[in-house]
Amino acid sequence: MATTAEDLAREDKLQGLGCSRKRKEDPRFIQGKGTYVDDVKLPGMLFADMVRSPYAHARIKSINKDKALALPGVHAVLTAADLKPLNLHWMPTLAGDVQAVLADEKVHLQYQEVAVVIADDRYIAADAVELVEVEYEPLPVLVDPHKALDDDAPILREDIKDKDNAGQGPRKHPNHIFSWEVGEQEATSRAFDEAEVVVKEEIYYPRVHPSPLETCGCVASFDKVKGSLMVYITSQAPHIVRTVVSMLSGLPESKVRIISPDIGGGFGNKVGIYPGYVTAIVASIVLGRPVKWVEDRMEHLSTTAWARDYYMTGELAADKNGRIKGLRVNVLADHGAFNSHAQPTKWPAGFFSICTGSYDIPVAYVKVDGVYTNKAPGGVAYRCSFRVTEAVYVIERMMDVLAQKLGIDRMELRMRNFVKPEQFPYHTALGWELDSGDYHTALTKVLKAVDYEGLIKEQAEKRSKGELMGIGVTTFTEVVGAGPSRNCDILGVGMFDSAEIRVHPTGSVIARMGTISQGQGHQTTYAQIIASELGIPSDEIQIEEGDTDTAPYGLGTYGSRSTPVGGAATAMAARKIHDKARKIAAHLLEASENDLEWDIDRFKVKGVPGAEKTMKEIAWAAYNRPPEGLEPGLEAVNYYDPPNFTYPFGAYLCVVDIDKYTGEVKVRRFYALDDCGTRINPMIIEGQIHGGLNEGFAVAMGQELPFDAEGNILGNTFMDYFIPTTMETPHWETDYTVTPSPHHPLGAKGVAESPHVGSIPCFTSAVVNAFAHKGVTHMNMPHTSFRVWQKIHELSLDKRE
Amino acid sequence: MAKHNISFKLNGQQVNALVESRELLVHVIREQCGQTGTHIGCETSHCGVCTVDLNGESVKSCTVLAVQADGSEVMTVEGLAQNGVLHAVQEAFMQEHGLQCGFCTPGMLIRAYRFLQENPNPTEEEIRWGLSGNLCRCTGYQNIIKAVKVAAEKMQSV
Amino acid sequence: MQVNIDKSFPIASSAAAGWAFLQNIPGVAGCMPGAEITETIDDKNYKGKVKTKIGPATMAFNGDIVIKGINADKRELRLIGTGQDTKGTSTAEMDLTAWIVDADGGGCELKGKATVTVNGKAASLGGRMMTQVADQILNQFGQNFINNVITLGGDAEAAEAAKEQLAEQPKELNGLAFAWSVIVGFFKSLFGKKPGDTA
Amino acid sequence: MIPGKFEYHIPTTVDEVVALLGEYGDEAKILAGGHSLLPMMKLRFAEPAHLIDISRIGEIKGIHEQGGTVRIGAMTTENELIASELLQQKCPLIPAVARLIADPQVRNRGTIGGDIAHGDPGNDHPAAMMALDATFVLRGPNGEREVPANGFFLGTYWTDLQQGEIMTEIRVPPFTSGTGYGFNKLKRKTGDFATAASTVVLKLNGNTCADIRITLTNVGPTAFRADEAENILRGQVISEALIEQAAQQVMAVCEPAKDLRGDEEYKTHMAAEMTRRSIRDALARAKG
Repeated sequence: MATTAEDLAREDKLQGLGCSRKRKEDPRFIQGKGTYVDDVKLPGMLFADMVRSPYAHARIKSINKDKALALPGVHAVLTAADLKPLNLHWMPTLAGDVQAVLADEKVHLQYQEVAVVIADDRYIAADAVELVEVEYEPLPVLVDPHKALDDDAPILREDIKDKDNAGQGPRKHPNHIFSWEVGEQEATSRAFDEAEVVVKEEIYYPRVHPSPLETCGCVASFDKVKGSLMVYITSQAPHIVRTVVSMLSGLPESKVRIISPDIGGGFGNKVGIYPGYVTAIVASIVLGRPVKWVEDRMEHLSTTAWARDYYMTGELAADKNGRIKGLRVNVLADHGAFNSHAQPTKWPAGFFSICTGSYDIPVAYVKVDGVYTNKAPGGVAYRCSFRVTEAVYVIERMMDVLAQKLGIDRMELRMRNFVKPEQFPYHTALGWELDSGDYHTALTKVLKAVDYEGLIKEQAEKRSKGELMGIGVTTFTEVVGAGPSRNCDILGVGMFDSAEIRVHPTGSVIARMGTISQGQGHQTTYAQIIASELGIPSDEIQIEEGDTDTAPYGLGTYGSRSTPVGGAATAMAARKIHDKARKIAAHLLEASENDLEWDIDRFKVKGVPGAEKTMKEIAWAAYNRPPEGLEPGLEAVNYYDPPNFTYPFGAYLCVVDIDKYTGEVKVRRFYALDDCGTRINPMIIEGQIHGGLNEGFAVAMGQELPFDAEGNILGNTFMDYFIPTTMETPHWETDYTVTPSPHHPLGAKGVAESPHVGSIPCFTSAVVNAFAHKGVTHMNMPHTSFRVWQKIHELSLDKRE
Repeated sequence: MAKHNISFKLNGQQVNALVESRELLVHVIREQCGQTGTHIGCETSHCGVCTVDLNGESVKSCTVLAVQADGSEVMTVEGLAQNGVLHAVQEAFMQEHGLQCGFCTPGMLIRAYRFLQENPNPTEEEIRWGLSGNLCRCTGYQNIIKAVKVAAEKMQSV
Repeated sequence: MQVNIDKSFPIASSAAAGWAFLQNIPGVAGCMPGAEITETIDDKNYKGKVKTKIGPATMAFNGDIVIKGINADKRELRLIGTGQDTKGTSTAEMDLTAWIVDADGGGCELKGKATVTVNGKAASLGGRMMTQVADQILNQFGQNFINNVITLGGDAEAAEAAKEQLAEQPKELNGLAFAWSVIVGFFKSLFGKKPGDTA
Repeated sequence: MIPGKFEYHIPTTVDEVVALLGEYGDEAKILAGGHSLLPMMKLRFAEPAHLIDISRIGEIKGIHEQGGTVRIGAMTTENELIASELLQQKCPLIPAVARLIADPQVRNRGTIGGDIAHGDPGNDHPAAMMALDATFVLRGPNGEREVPANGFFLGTYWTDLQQGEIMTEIRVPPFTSGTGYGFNKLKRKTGDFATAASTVVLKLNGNTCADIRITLTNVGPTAFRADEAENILRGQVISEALIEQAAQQVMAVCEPAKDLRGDEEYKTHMAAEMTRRSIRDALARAKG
């Protein structure tokens, strides 16, 4: 703890933990000097473009490439038949299924990749795509997942129709993917049978798309002489991509270099491996030239990973006082044509079982069934950990429903059921160990800040005048930071993460991590962690990520895992250096290690003024005259396997006014209190929260990927797909409490996804609450003017005198 | 189809390019002129990441033909800093944390630059209206709006 | 993307003349603006093409026409036309049932029921326009049909006028040339009461 | 999204445009602001062999008053409409409409003539033009003709503009005293077409509605005028009850297409609601 002015100045200079340091990334971005995949230009580079299916389900009768190949500037047209000899026409998914790289005899979704054209430039490639002639025989289309398991449902996956297991355990129908159960079914049934009050609600969480502003793409460059492959790629997990590419191609992993350069937003969309990447790599290997593939927005919205699409039936059992006795959730999950769900291997429904939320629920049971439909494969975690958004949505909705049934204030019901501070670590009925939390304090703070009583009064007045005002609330708990390798792996690789730190002789630092920033500002925040640990100013610490040739192996950035896992690895690696530095300092100061104390940026001999060595001096010594028996140099690597997940939480409140004649919902106020444990950079945290809230707003109020009965995706451009502009976006108010994680080296929990996960049910809560006095308990998203008006009209609230 | 020899000023430098009629201005700026700060996001003129300044007006360069820029003056994000000194909007975006992944930033900056010429002393509502052609997925806009306000104040005080 | 359209067109001609023309498949196909039969495989199967122009947009479809049934008693024809656009990005199918009835007060009436299904890019992006455009196309089809029937019989002056109109028909579907024929129906629907509207 | 190939022409006079249109027939398309046409070309729904860029024809730009009418060159951009003092004074409806079209960048390119001539039922100027009783000047091989806005819009993407013709000017009678307008557009977000929009121009004589025009956007195959609704209000002292009657009449004549913005029922109700609001706004403005 700094006490004197001199101490404070030294601490300020570090720009370490807890400081709102300006971002290191910004100078390049504000000058147009970022390097995104489409900015990469290699000598002799060719372009790939896709021939895609107009049908959602059809047999391919023939493909004729002649006209396309005859177009000057076209180098190749590849189909599944061309990939088959290489065994690359199908590829494994993260969920144990396989996915067609190029349609093999059949197309399973509209816009599916049927052939890839390689040409001199993107203009010629686009012309050639139109010249590839494909003859289709349309097949019956399966759009509604509720009909997937019917006896007469069209069978989608002929490739696995005889298999009783699609990679996630036994299945009961050719269109069935898995059944996943967790919790105690019988005990839960008993709790419901004995309960004084039971509530049940059908809740649909629509299919949405993360849609970062940069679409997906890659530049693959195979060097025939060296036999090595380099791929620039829009990936949130470059190291896993390297492993997969090596497994698929047969190239040694050491000959594969994956580079995730600057990434224009990910939000989960850039976790998966897409056919475009694979075909560009194959084309580069075949043609011996660099090949670029960058999809357009329609391709992006239509075929790359979407999220959600969960049909949830939530049930709560409680006593008359509102104490919850049991939770039961049944889910029908639409995974599309291939199960390319992003998940740690053993979790077919991700972390959906976190759905007991912030509440002390004695017993619970969850069942999720996944099915195939003729839609794009998925789904991914859109700015959340695997399926946590759905889980939080169902429990927060059910809390409101229960409160309404019992006539208890929603805030009061939550207070009565919160896990209490003294119960942590708390073991949930579905197997999680919540690390820390103080939910009562968080909610109390929010209610005071917004004058909840005043809002309730105002709402009553408005209702008496026939006006529609809604107050929404959520008190969520997330699970992030996957995860302990005993229960989390991706394709068999444990979900640890890593950091490698080198202190140079002159005391500056280069550090590399296995994660990859997509806007989170890792170059800024990781440096702050190291700065505080080592006493070296952040500005002298260079952070690099994303190049698999230089960075240590890591599982990447998604599921808010960078701070909980990568940040922990960084702190632990820095501590190894710190320990060695202490030895060197002791040697230099001719003192015992035990007599040294650490003071901001230097070791001091206790009680001997002036006997001190700064980290800079120690760094020089490490290379110049290390103590005998100690290796020269000052660097360390840490692979951090977290003992537990982290559990950030928050309390959000939203106030909406609804125009009863148009259905327009105006968000008047949104107050978000987040507790992400120790705060590394408050400025960046606040920025992440603003962004997450805005993405939550987009999901709740407008985003959806609808399909017509023939399986055509509708609205796959930004004309229809809702990305709020400045005009629609509300003003955000933020607040925080700090409840450190007991097991994370810094006490930090991760934050970027909380505002998305937490805000979505809050918007729904507010919209539904506007109609609660009319007996409405739930309304499905998105809460567009149209849909809200339908409710108004149904209730005749738009009647004129 | 005949190709066109076009010539225009890009960030103050005269550039020449041989283009097809159909080539989009954004492709020529990025690929022929090598100035990759201007990005491509939606291709239907909704997202604004391809915004450039064309003869003193903000336009979406994914929906302008390169031949249409013949004889014009084009400014992109690369032209904002003068003699190594950042423009006030660039400074303000950095100061107020008005960017995260950076992909929308060049379009946002070049639009903010022009908007502040059009309206040097805007209110928050006016800033929201003036930037409504530029999407951002990361920031929730709040810090962008703050940054534009800060830049306006700074430019006014000079 | 599917739209269902019901249409009826009064024809100042006998039902027999109407029915005679309805069985002339290449002739009927030719009533579809911009459409033609390119190959007759047998009396039930044809190959054809349609070039549709909707404002600045143009789509060319190649496809098959299959006669699903001809019912002389009901004077009814059912056909299914399927096509894929020449770029391979969209497909269209029309399941059409058309029949001729005697009209009250002389003449006859062509009645039609069509289900138009569009897949691919046109379905993803064209939803906003589908119904209106399909409606416009069928109105032009109806007017051409009427003119063809009238040229077959009826009075000489009317036949001449109808011939002239047919001669003006553009080679592809284009709204402009047949503006007058559709305007009538269009403005009627716009400013009159909607059918079944009792309010 | 890459457009197909075409030949590019950049004439500097309207006569040259007419000559080019004559030469290339329906193989040619006029490129105005390009924000409807170029996306359609990039999606390859439109593939004209010849593109005639009219952005460098000075004679069809600008706004001035002549002979008692406000004349707007067809190539005047939306932002120029918004910025026009003359329009603000003589015909403030036009800038009010322009303000709600697209976004700032698109408004720098998009033109009033392009918006009108495209024939898209979702475009906003057609209804305004009908409400203003504007006249369009079209130039073709046979010279110039003037056509009233009412009657110009025939169907979806279908207007009275004949092949070979170009729209050069829009002529609008200036507002006289006692005239008020209302324009209400419900949209999902910035840059979207209207879910439904209503434009009203009315003239008061004392408290009596001397004349009124009510037009609607995106609730039929084209913009259209709700003349029976007008009849309910014309010659009357407008009351809430009469507004309600007019709104009900508007509902009777809407024929919207269902899409992601809403179904027929919603759009019909919204057309009525926008009309109520526009009548009220117009009335308030007419009263000054």
